[in-house]
Amino acid sequence: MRRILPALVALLVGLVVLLDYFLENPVLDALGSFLLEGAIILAAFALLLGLWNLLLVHERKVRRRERGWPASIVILLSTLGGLAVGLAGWRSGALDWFYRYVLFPLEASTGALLAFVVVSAAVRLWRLGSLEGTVMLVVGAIVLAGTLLPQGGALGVLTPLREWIVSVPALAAVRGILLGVALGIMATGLRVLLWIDRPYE
Amino acid sequence: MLTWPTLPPPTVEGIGVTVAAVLTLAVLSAALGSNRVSRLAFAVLVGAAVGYATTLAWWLVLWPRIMRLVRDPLREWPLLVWFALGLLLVVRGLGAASAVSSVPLAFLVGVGVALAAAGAALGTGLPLALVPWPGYGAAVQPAWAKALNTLIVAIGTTGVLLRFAYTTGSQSRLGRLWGGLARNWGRIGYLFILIGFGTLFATAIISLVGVLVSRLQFLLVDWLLVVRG
Amino acid sequence: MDLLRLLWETTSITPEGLTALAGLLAFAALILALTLRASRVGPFAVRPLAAAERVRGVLGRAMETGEPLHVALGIGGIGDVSTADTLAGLSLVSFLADRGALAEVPVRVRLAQPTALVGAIAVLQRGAEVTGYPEAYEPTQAAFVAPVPLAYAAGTAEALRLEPPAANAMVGAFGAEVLLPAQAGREQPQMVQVGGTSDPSTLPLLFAMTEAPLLGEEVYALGAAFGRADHTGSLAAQDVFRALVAFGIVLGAVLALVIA
Amino acid sequence: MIFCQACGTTNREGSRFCNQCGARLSETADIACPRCGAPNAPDAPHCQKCGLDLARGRNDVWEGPLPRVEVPEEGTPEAPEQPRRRPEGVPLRRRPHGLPPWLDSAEQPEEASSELEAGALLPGEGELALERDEGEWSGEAIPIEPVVGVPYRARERPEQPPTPEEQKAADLFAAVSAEDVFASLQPGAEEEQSERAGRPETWLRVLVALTLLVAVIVPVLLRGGPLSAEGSVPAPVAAAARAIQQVPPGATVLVAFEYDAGLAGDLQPVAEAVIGEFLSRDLHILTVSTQPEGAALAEMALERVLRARGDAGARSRVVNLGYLTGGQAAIRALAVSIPSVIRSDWEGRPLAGNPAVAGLGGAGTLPLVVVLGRDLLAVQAWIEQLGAPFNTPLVAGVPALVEPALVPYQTAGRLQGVVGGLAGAAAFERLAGRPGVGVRSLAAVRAGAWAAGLLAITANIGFALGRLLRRRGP
Repeated sequence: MRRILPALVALLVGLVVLLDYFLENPVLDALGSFLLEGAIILAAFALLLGLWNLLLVHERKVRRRERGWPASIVILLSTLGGLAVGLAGWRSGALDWFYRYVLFPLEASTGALLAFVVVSAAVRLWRLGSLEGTVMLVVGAIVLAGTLLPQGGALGVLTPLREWIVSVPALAAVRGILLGVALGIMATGLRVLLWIDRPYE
Repeated sequence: MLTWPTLPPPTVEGIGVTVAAVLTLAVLSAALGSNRVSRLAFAVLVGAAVGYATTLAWWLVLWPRIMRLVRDPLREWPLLVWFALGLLLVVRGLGAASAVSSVPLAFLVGVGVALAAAGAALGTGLPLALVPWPGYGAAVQPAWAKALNTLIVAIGTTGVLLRFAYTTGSQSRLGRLWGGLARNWGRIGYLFILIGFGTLFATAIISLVGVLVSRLQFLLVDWLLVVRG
Repeated sequence: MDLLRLLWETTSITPEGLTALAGLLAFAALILALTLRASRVGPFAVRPLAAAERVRGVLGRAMETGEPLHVALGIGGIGDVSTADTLAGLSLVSFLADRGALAEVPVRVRLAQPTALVGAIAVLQRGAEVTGYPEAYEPTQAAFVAPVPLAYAAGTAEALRLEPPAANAMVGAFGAEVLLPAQAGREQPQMVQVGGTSDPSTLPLLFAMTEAPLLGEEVYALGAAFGRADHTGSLAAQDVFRALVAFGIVLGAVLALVIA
Repeated sequence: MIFCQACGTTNREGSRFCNQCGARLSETADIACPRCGAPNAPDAPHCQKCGLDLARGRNDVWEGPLPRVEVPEEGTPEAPEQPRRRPEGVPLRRRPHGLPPWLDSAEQPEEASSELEAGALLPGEGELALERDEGEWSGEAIPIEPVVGVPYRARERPEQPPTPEEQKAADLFAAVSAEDVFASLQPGAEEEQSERAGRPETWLRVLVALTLLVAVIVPVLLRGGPLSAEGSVPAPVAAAARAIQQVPPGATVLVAFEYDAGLAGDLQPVAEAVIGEFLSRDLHILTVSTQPEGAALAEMALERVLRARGDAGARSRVVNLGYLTGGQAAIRALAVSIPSVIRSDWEGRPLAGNPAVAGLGGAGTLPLVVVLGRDLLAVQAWIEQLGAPFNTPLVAGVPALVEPALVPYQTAGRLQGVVGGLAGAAAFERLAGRPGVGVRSLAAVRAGAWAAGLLAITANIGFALGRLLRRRGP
C-alpha cells in the first residue's frame, strides 16, 4: 500500500496533465486546471515547510555550538525579522521599504560579486596550450571585441565575425545541447510515468 | 558634472538609501576574500530572502484562497482538498513516511514531469529539430553563404548530439558502426561545444560586469550623489 | 457510447500537438520495450561518466576520513520547469544516501526550493531504512537555504567554507549564481568538485569551475551511472531518437542545399 | 557489539542485519534476559547485552580457572599522509585493509585475524584474540563473560533464505566494500593540486578586483567618454521592437517579471525600456511573476518609468498581478485563464471592474507576451507552457549571458525577438528615441568588459610564455 497509492496518484495525475496539455477538451481542461491549482497551492505550503526546516537547522547549529553558529543566530534573527515585517507591515509599506533597502541591495551586490569570480575564472580557463583553453581564448576574445568595439575602424571586421559565430557555430552547439536535453527531460518524465522511476516513495 | 559627495536627506527614503549602501559595501568587501562583514551580510541576506518569500507566498497565494473558502465554502470546497494535501506535504517533510503522506509529493512529481516532458516535446524538441533553414539573420546573406552556413549548422548540431551518445560500447556489427560514427562525429561536435562555450563565457563576462556597473552607479550616483545632471 | 462519441467530437488537437504527442508516445513505447529487454537480457553497456567515477572514488576517501559529502541541488524544485534536473540530482542523493548510511559518511544536501526539500528528505530516509540503519537519517541532513537564487548561492558558499566536505557535487538547475559555491569549493584544494546542469548558458561556468562537469543531458544519465540498470533502457531509447533526429537534420540540410 | 545468532559474527551496535550472512539480528530472538531484558536466542548461553548466564549449570562443568583474556589496546590504522585524487587510467583496485576495521572483521574473518598482528582492531573484538591465547593459563581468573561470538560459531543453524530487503542490504554492503577506498590516495595529480592551491587565488582575486573597480568607476564618473559611441542595433533587438510595434493600440499585453534582484542590474534597464515603449504606445499592461521578487521589481521598474515620463496618470493602465508559486504549473494556468487563478491585484484590489482587464481570458490569447527571464529555464518555461501550445507571440528580455542560448528559439520562430542585457537595452532605447539607464551605463560596461578581457588574455599569454621559457631553459 505504501508503494501503490503514491504511484497511482503520480501516474493518474501525470497522465491527465499530459493529455490536457495536448488535447482541447472541456472535461480535460476543467480537470487540468483543477490539478494546476493544486500544484500552485502545494508549492506555497512547501514554503512553510522550508521555513520550518531552516529554523530547525539553524536552531540545532546554535544549540550545539557548531562551527559558525553566530551566523546561524543572525540568520534566525533576520528570518524572523523578515517574517515580522512581512506579516505586520504588508500593506503599510514597511515590507516595500524592507525589500528596496535591505533585500534588494544585498542580493544585487551578491550578484555583482559574480563579476569578480567570472573574471578570475576566465584567467584560469583560457589556458593556451590545451585545446579547450585555446579555443575558448580565441573565441572569447573575438566575441568580446566584436561586442564592445564601436562600429567601423580598423577592427570593424570583428563585429560581423562575432555575429557569424553567435548565429552559426555557437547556434549549432546550443541547438544540439538543447535537443539532447529535451530528449533527456522526456526520458526522465516518461520513466516516472511508466512506473520505472519512483522518486516519491 | 562632478560634485563633492553629500549624503541623502534623513527622510525614510534617504535613510533607506544609506542602509542599502552600507549593505552593498559589506557584500562587495567579499571581492577581496571572505571576511566577517561579508559573512554577516550573507547571513542577513539568507534570512531576509526566506522571510520575504514566505510572507509573499502567504499573502498572495494562500490568504486569498483561504478567504475564498471562508466566503463561499459551498462553491470553493475543492480548495479544502488542496489545503489537506498541503498539510500532508508538510507532514511528509517533517519525516513521517506513510502511504498517505507520500501522496502530495507524488502529485507534485506527476504534474512536474508531465508538464516538463510535454513542454520539452512541443516547445523545444519539435521546433528545434525542424528549424527552417537558413534561419535567422540570413536575409542579407548571399546564396553560397546561406548554403555554407546551413551545412555548418547541420554538421555542428548533429555532432553535438552524437557527442553525448551513451550506448557506444556495443560489439554487434551495427553497434560498432554506431559507436564509431558517434565517436568520430562527436569529436567535431566537441569543437562546436567549445566554440559555443567560448561565446557564452564572453557574454557572461559582459553581463556580470553590467551587474557590477549598476551597483557602483547606485553607490556613486544615488547614494553619494557625486554625479549630477 | 454516446458519451464516448461526445468526448471524441468535443476533442481537438493542433497539428504540432499531434506530432509531438505521437513522438512522445513512440518514445514511451520504445523506453518501455528497451527497459524490459534490459531487465530480461541484461542492461545495455553505457559509457561511464567521469563525474560519477569521481564521486565513487571520493566516497571511498570519505569512508576513511569521515568527511561529509555535500550535494547542492540547485535552484530548481519539483513541479516546476526544472523538475527533471532536480530528479537527476536526487538520483545522486539517493546513491550517496544508501552508501553513506552504511559507511557512516554524513551526506549533506542544500537546496533552494522547498518542494525539492520534500523529495530529498524522502530519498535520504529511504536510503537509511533500506540499508538497515534508520538512525543514520537526520532531519537536518537536507537543508533549505533560501528560495532566492543569489541568497541560496551565498548561503551554500558560506556553508562550504564552514564545513568543507570531501566532495561538493552541484547537480540540478543552476544559473550564473553557481559561481559562488563553485568558487568556495575551489578555495579548498582537497575538495573534489563536480557539477552538472542542463542550462547551456550556465555550462561554461561549470566547465570552468569544476573538475568533471556533466554537460547538458548527461545529468539525466546519472541514475544509470550509479548502477540503476533499469535506466539503461531509457538511455538506449534516447540514442535511438538521437540517431533519428540527427539523420533528419542532415537530410533537411541536404534538401535545403538541393533546393537552393 | 551485537552478535549474529546465525553465524556469530560481531555486528555494529544498532545493526538490523548481520554484515556476514545478512540474517536479521535480534528480531528472531524470543527469550528476554531477566536482568536487562535484551532479547536472546532460545538456547543462547549468555545474554548478548549484559552477559548474564542464561544457560544455568553449564559453567559448573568447567574446572580450573578461566583463560585470561587479553583485551588488546586499540590499534591506530595507518593514516594516509596526503590524500590525492586518482589520475585517469589507473584501474580501480580493491584494497581490503583500507576498509573500516569493523567492515574488515565482518567481510572476511581470516584476513581480519591477520589484521590483529597489525594491531588494527576495534575494542570489543577480543573474541578473535582469544583464539590465539588458547591453552595459555594464568593464575587469576577474570570473572567477566569472556566468551563472546566464538562458541556460537560452533553451533550450526538451519539456513533461512534472506528476505528481499535483507538481500538488498547484503548487495549494498557488497557494493560498498567493493568501492575503491584508496581511489583518492593514488600517486599523481600533484601539479593540478598546486595549480588549485590557495596562494595564486589570493593575488589573482586582488588584481581582478582592483582592475574591474578602476575600469568601471572612471567612466561612471566621467559619464561616458569615447566608449559610449553608438554601436549598430543587434538584429534580435530590432526584431523585438518590430514585434512590439505590431501590437494594435489599446490592446493588453503581459510582461512576466521572471527575475530577481541578483541579475537585476543587467535586466532592469530592459524592463524599463520595454514598459516605457508600451506606455508610449497607449497599451494596457499586465505584470505577473512566478518568482517571489517579481512583483516588487515590477513596481520599481514602473515607478522609474513613470518618473522619467512625468505622467503618473499612466499608472492606471498597468495592473500588477503579483506573484504565484508553482512555476510552470502557474504559467500554464495563467495561459489557460487568468481570472480563475488571480482574483485581485498585488495591492488587493479586485480585478473585476478594472478596465485594463475587462473581458480578459487566458494569457495565451494576448497579442504579445514579454518574458523578462533571469536565466534560460525561466524563458523556456514560458515558451513551453504558453508560446508553443497557444502560439502566442513572445519577446524575451534576458541578461546578456543568456542571449546566445536563445538564438535557436529565434530561428525556430518561437521567439519574436530578444533584448539582451544593458547593451540590448541601450540599443532598444535608441530605437525608441528614449535614452535611459542603458545608454548611460554603456560606457562603464564596455570599459569593465574590456579590462576583464584584456586581463584574462594577457595573463594567459604570460603564462604560456613563461611555460615556453621554462621549457627552453635548463
